[in-house]
Amino acid sequence: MKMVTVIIQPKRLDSVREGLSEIGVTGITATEVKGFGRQKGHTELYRGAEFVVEFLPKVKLEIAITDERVEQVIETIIACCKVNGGAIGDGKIFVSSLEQVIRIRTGESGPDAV
Amino acid sequence: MKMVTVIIQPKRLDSVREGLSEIGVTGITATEVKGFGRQKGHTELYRGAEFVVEFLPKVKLEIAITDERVEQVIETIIACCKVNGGAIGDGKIFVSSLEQVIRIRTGESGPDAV
Amino acid sequence: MKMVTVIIQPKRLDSVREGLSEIGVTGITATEVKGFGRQKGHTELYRGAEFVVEFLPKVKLEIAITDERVEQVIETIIACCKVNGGAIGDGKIFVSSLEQVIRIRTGESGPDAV
Amino acid sequence: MENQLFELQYAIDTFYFLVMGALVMWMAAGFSMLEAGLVRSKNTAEILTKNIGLFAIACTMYMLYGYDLMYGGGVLLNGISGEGETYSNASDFYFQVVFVATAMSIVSGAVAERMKLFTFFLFAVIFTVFIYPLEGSWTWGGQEVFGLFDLADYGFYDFAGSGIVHMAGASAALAGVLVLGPRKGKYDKKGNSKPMLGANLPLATLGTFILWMGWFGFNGGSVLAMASKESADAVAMVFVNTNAAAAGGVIAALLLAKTWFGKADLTMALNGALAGLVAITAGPDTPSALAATLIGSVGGIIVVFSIVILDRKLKIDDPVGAISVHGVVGLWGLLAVPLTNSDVGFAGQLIGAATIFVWVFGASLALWFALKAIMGIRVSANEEDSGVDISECGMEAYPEFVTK
Amino acid sequence: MENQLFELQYAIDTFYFLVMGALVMWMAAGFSMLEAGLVRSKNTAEILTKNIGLFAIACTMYMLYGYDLMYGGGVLLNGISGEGETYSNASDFYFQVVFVATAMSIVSGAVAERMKLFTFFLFAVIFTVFIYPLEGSWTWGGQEVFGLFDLADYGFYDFAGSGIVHMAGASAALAGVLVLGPRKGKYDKKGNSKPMLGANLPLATLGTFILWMGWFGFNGGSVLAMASKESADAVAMVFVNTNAAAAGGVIAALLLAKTWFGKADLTMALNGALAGLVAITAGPDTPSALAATLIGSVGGIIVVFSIVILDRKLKIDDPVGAISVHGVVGLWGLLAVPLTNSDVGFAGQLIGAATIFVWVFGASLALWFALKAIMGIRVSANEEDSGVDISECGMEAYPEFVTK
Amino acid sequence: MENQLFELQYAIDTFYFLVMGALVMWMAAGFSMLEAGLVRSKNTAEILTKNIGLFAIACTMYMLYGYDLMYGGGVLLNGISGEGETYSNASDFYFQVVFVATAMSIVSGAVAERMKLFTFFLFAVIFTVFIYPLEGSWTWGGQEVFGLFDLADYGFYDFAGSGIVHMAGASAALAGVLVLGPRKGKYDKKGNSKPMLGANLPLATLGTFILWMGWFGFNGGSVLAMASKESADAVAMVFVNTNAAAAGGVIAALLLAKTWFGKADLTMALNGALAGLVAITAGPDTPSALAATLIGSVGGIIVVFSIVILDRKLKIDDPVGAISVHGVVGLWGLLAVPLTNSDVGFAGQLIGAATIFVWVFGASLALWFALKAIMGIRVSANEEDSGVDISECGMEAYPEFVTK
Ligand SMILES: Nc1ncnc2c1ncn2[C@@H]1O[C@H](COP(=O)(O)OP(=O)(O)O)[C@@H](O)[C@H]1O
Ligand SMILES: Nc1ncnc2c1ncn2[C@@H]1O[C@H](COP(=O)(O)OP(=O)(O)O)[C@@H](O)[C@H]1O
Ligand SMILES: Nc1ncnc2c1ncn2[C@@H]1O[C@H](COP(=O)(O)OP(=O)(O)O)[C@@H](O)[C@H]1O
Repeated sequence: MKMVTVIIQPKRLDSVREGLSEIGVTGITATEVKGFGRQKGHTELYRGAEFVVEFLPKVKLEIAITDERVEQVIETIIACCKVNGGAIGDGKIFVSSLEQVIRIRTGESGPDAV
Repeated sequence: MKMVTVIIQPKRLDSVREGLSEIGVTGITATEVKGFGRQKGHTELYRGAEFVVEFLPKVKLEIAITDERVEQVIETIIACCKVNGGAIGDGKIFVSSLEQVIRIRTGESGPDAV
Repeated sequence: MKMVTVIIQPKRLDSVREGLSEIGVTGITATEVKGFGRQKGHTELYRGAEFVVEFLPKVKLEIAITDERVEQVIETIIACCKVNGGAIGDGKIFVSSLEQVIRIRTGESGPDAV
Repeated sequence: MENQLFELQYAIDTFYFLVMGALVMWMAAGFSMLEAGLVRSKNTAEILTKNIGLFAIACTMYMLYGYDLMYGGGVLLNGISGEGETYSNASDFYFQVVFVATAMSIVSGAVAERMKLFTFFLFAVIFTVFIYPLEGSWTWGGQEVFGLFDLADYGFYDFAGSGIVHMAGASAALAGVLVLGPRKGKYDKKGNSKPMLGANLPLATLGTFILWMGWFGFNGGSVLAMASKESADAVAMVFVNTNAAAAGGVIAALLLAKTWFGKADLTMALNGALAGLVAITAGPDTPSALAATLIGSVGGIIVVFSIVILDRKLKIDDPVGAISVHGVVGLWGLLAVPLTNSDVGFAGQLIGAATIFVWVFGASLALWFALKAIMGIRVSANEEDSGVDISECGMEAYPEFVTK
Repeated sequence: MENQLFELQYAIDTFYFLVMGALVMWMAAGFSMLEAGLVRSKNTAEILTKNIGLFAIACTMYMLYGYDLMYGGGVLLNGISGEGETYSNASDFYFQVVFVATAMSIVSGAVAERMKLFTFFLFAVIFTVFIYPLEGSWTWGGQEVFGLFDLADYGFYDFAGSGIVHMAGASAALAGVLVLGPRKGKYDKKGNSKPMLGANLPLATLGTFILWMGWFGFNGGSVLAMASKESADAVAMVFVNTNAAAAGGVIAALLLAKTWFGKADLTMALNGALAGLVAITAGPDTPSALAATLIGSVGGIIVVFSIVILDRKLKIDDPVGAISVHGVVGLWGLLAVPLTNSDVGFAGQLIGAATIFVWVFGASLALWFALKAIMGIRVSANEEDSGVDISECGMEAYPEFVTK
Repeated sequence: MENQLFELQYAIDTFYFLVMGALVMWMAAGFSMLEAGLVRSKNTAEILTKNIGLFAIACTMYMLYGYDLMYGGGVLLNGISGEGETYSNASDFYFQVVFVATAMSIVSGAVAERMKLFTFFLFAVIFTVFIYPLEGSWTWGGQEVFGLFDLADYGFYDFAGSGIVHMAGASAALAGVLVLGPRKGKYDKKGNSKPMLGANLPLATLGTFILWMGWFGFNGGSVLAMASKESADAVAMVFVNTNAAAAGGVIAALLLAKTWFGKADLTMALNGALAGLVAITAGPDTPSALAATLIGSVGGIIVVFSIVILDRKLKIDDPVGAISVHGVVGLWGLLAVPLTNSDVGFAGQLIGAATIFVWVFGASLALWFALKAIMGIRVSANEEDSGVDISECGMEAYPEFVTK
């Protein structure tokens, strides 16, 4: 099993969720995060003083998935997030390995629990 | 060392923390997250229009722990979260491998740092 | 590639970000988290009743990085966070392995995408 | 000439009533903000709905029949279109109607975070059309208590309503809380009280300041006349004393909190201000400013002890402290009158307080029980967990902010 | 003696104007809070800037020329330094100037979250110096409409401005919304309306209470006199009816929402209160309190339907419901007058309403188009995504809170 | 008949004082909200406690002795129970007492986020019982400055307190800030100023609107009479000018911010409104509305420059800009009087300003130093990091919201 972690623009959340639902992903955990990357932050103003907000609001999605579906999940995410040829800040996908997954309610574990 | 990541109902936070403390876990990191799973979201209303809030508030706990204690941690979590035979939305546990753990204050690393 | 996850004091965020920028790290994801560790929470009061806030505000940083730079990143973080010989609550670093990294905008993957 | 003089006097008194009434109406916003700040965020939209809804209900029911029951103003206000004797009848109604809303507002905070919204609204209907006006008819209305005895005979004195309004509201609240029980999770298995923090203290502070301001209308308007030297002096003194008592309440509550808990507990400072105001309400006309400050201070001290005792010892779960602020301190307010007003005795005050409490508490208790049997009084445990905002109003008060 | 009597009467009327005016000025805070609570957090600082800015602009432009155009008060108020006949001219100006700000405030909510700030400010300049005062000159000012006909001849009656102020503001808002288009993402490809939640409902509720309070000044002050028995009675009745209508609006909207949607929708309760207030504004002087309650209730029902229809059927995106509350219900207010005032006819009311609408909507439409051509009316799509707070004001309203 | 006329006049003047006083009291809520909105969320509960506490202290200390010192009203107000000559003495006290609270409120914002709460409270005790009343006795009280000279001889004129109240408050604040030093992290090693964002701008905006409204009482009440044609005209003109100046301040500050910073900085618009109000306070009686707008506009421009210069050049860390708004602009207000009032000269204004500043700043500085030596003035670095809410009040203002 793998954990696919992806950082996206907040405005893409709905379309990614729908895209993943359509391909049968049944579990997603989303977190509000702040991202520091190539996309530079914006300038704000406070009582006449400018300052740069370095961290931009992003959403992190974590999707635990069986190995064979990783490819499909990644493609779906890219399809939903790369709009109009892609723009800076579209996000990044990280894949790592999961040793165990357990559904608390039933005690199921392994791929069944995903 | 392992990283045990668990998504729970926010109202179980206190009892899980206490349960884990009792078995000697000394470090936990908690994050407010939003979960999308079998437990479907609820309907809200705004100026007469209904809409579904797909993501439900959840808490994610991350617990770094030595390999031999993983089993015990999982059991404790299940014991605290599965109340009355278990209900949808009780949560999920993910276990992955940790290569290194370092305590910044002392520079200790490995199991000692957990 | 590795994922370096570090829990720090919120007030160290700026200096860590600067430190990492200086050594050429170009991507960081930050999350507001609550930490339960050796540093005990503080007592609050509400209408005359005291209670302990067990979880303290912390910031979690996630930095995906190529294997050879892990050491340098860890050192930098320690340098920025361990001030005046180190104090309880300075934080912890966790390193795990990343199987894949993909930049959505370009489709690049592997070390180039980090 | 005589007539012109009279017209001016009539205009001044009417104008004064309307301005004081607008200040009391403003207290509705104060209660809303206070309560919205002191509940948890998941129950905030509902308490706002409750507050604006109860105000509307109170105004409508009192217009339909309550005012007639209390003062004989005529069903549907049909008596008010004519002119009053020294001021417009309509201005009197306007001033009185905001009082009944105040009494009702006191209830909403105490039963917050767990009561069914429409059960509450139904209670509000009966309370404002019957329970409160009947009580009011025995006191300010000058009627005999069920034709049995006349409180005036005992010299009962309640200038602006420490008892008639505040303790009455608190009695209904107490009955509600007893029928309803504490919030889920408020007491652990060992019976220890767990603090449930108000989500927005700036809002609660704003509410307190609004109430403080509105109280000048509440007490100041209760002089019921302005257009003579004597009444102008009286109103002015009432303003000064109202302010002094609130100030005394704040200082006393803060010092006590600092001494007892080691910290300057803001929630206690707010309750102290309100306690000072409730305390002086029964008799803001006779004390000197110094005495008013002291009466308020004692209120501020009582309220701190009362909140702690109700919460921890008696296990009466009152999220905003309404029973302590308006009930316990309301009683203190009644009993403080004889200290500066030699025409008033303790016995009369106690008899009046008992009459108000027995009737309002008893009638409310019966009504709460009846409503419980008929339509249920409490939301389900699940609804309480997710917050009544979703279950009762379908919406969140702060939908964008991430909450702990 | 005569003279002294006159001086007192003069003082009372002036004082009354100033107090009523201060209450209307307070409505500016009400609109600010209402709108700030009903937009998303990323557009909150901008709408606050808009509201304080438009108030300042309205006060300045009306002083420079608008008051003269509407009432002939003299450019730069040079006519007001002298004494008025029965009250101070300056107090009249003070009362009138806060009305023009109210009309302008109505616009800001409807065009929220997507309009360029300085385009809006420029619109405000022209609206408050010309579009509104000219309309006002035909109604309260007593001038002929472009020298063609006189609304007074048709018996047009609008006591405190359901049409002259509220519907006028809503007409300008409607024109703006049509030129501007809906917020990005408001309607999906299939044309379904997507709710965009107000970020802070306690603030919106506070705003509603402030407006409710301020409305006593708005309607009560429109009697324009206090210092006689007759006018005192009139003002008092206006207060009672204003309050009754608001209460009726809340109750009706809440009950309808509960029946229709199954929940006690807070936002509808707030709109119901405002609808009740707008509905009674054209004629708070003639109905009984019961009739006022009913007029307000109908307003509360209309507003719920209107908001749903505008939003879902007509795809007119009005984030705060201003067009429904002030425009649709404003028209109802005008039409409700003949029901209790036998001197007024439906025909005259319709002619008046049409005149106001045609002029204000037409002139505003032209102006919005002109501004669009000259300086652009809408922020870029990217700016809209990140929120106009950053692009227009450079700052966030809640910089520390983590938002979803 | 004569007597009846007198009674009516007495009633009107008293009523007017009380209404104006209630508006000034309301400014306490305004300062609280303004300051609570402009500090970081971790210091919000404490500043609320500070504000309600200082108001209570001011009211109590001024009652005990301050009023007597300033106006000879008698220790413990023992002189006020009798009737006044043309209005109730108690109404005068009520009006004056809210002024001293205003002066004190100015201090709290400037020393926010780092001062020990009880040190502040002790300062408030001395300031309101002695420092301010003594200064007031030399100006409005008509006493000689330490028996040496009489400001009246120099024609010093300060209608409602640009200098006597606002600059005085700012002088005490400046002394406090100098003793206290900037907030931790405010200036980096290179001495660059780091912005520390206010956590809740809707609250700050609400506070500004409250202050704007309350200022009608502040300036309008300072005419000190209503019940004649002449005074009614004066009060009305003061209302108009107060409003005009605030509007001018907003417009000027917004335009300057837009030009200079490229954005419509909301915090500057708010400061602009307050600056306009402070600027007109010394002489709202003589200018035309246009002149008042201009005086306010200059205030709005000065405040923007002053805030930037204090913050970046002088490294005086004033979280809410109180020293600029009330101090620098207060001085401008004094100096603007001779522009429209030919009886007043610059020299006299400067002498008065210097007298106020030297005394209040000097005495405050000494007192702050003394308090620092005795009980400490600043919380520990750790407490400052975690926020003074926890260390001073033990609670959080927004315990549920996740903050960055
Ligand atoms: N190396 C990294 N480690 C952790 N998070 C990263 C890393 N690189 C990027 N991110 C996250 O992904 C987001 C998007 O990356 P960014 O560099 O802005 O865009 P792009 O993919 O177009 O280069 C960042 O805001 C940050 O949250
Ligand atoms: N495959 C998954 N990947 C990531 N998070 C998941 C996954 N499945 C479930 N979750 C998280 O766990 C929570 C509980 O899961 P849910 O399906 O609602 O309950 P149950 O375990 O009863 O089926 C979800 O809200 C979501 O946050
Ligand atoms: N075993 C662990 N698993 C997950 N998070 C941990 C663990 N230990 C510590 N942490 C996180 O690191 C933070 C700092 O740890 P703490 O024990 O307070 O400091 P120290 O490193 O000085 O012992 C904690 O607040 C918690 O968020």
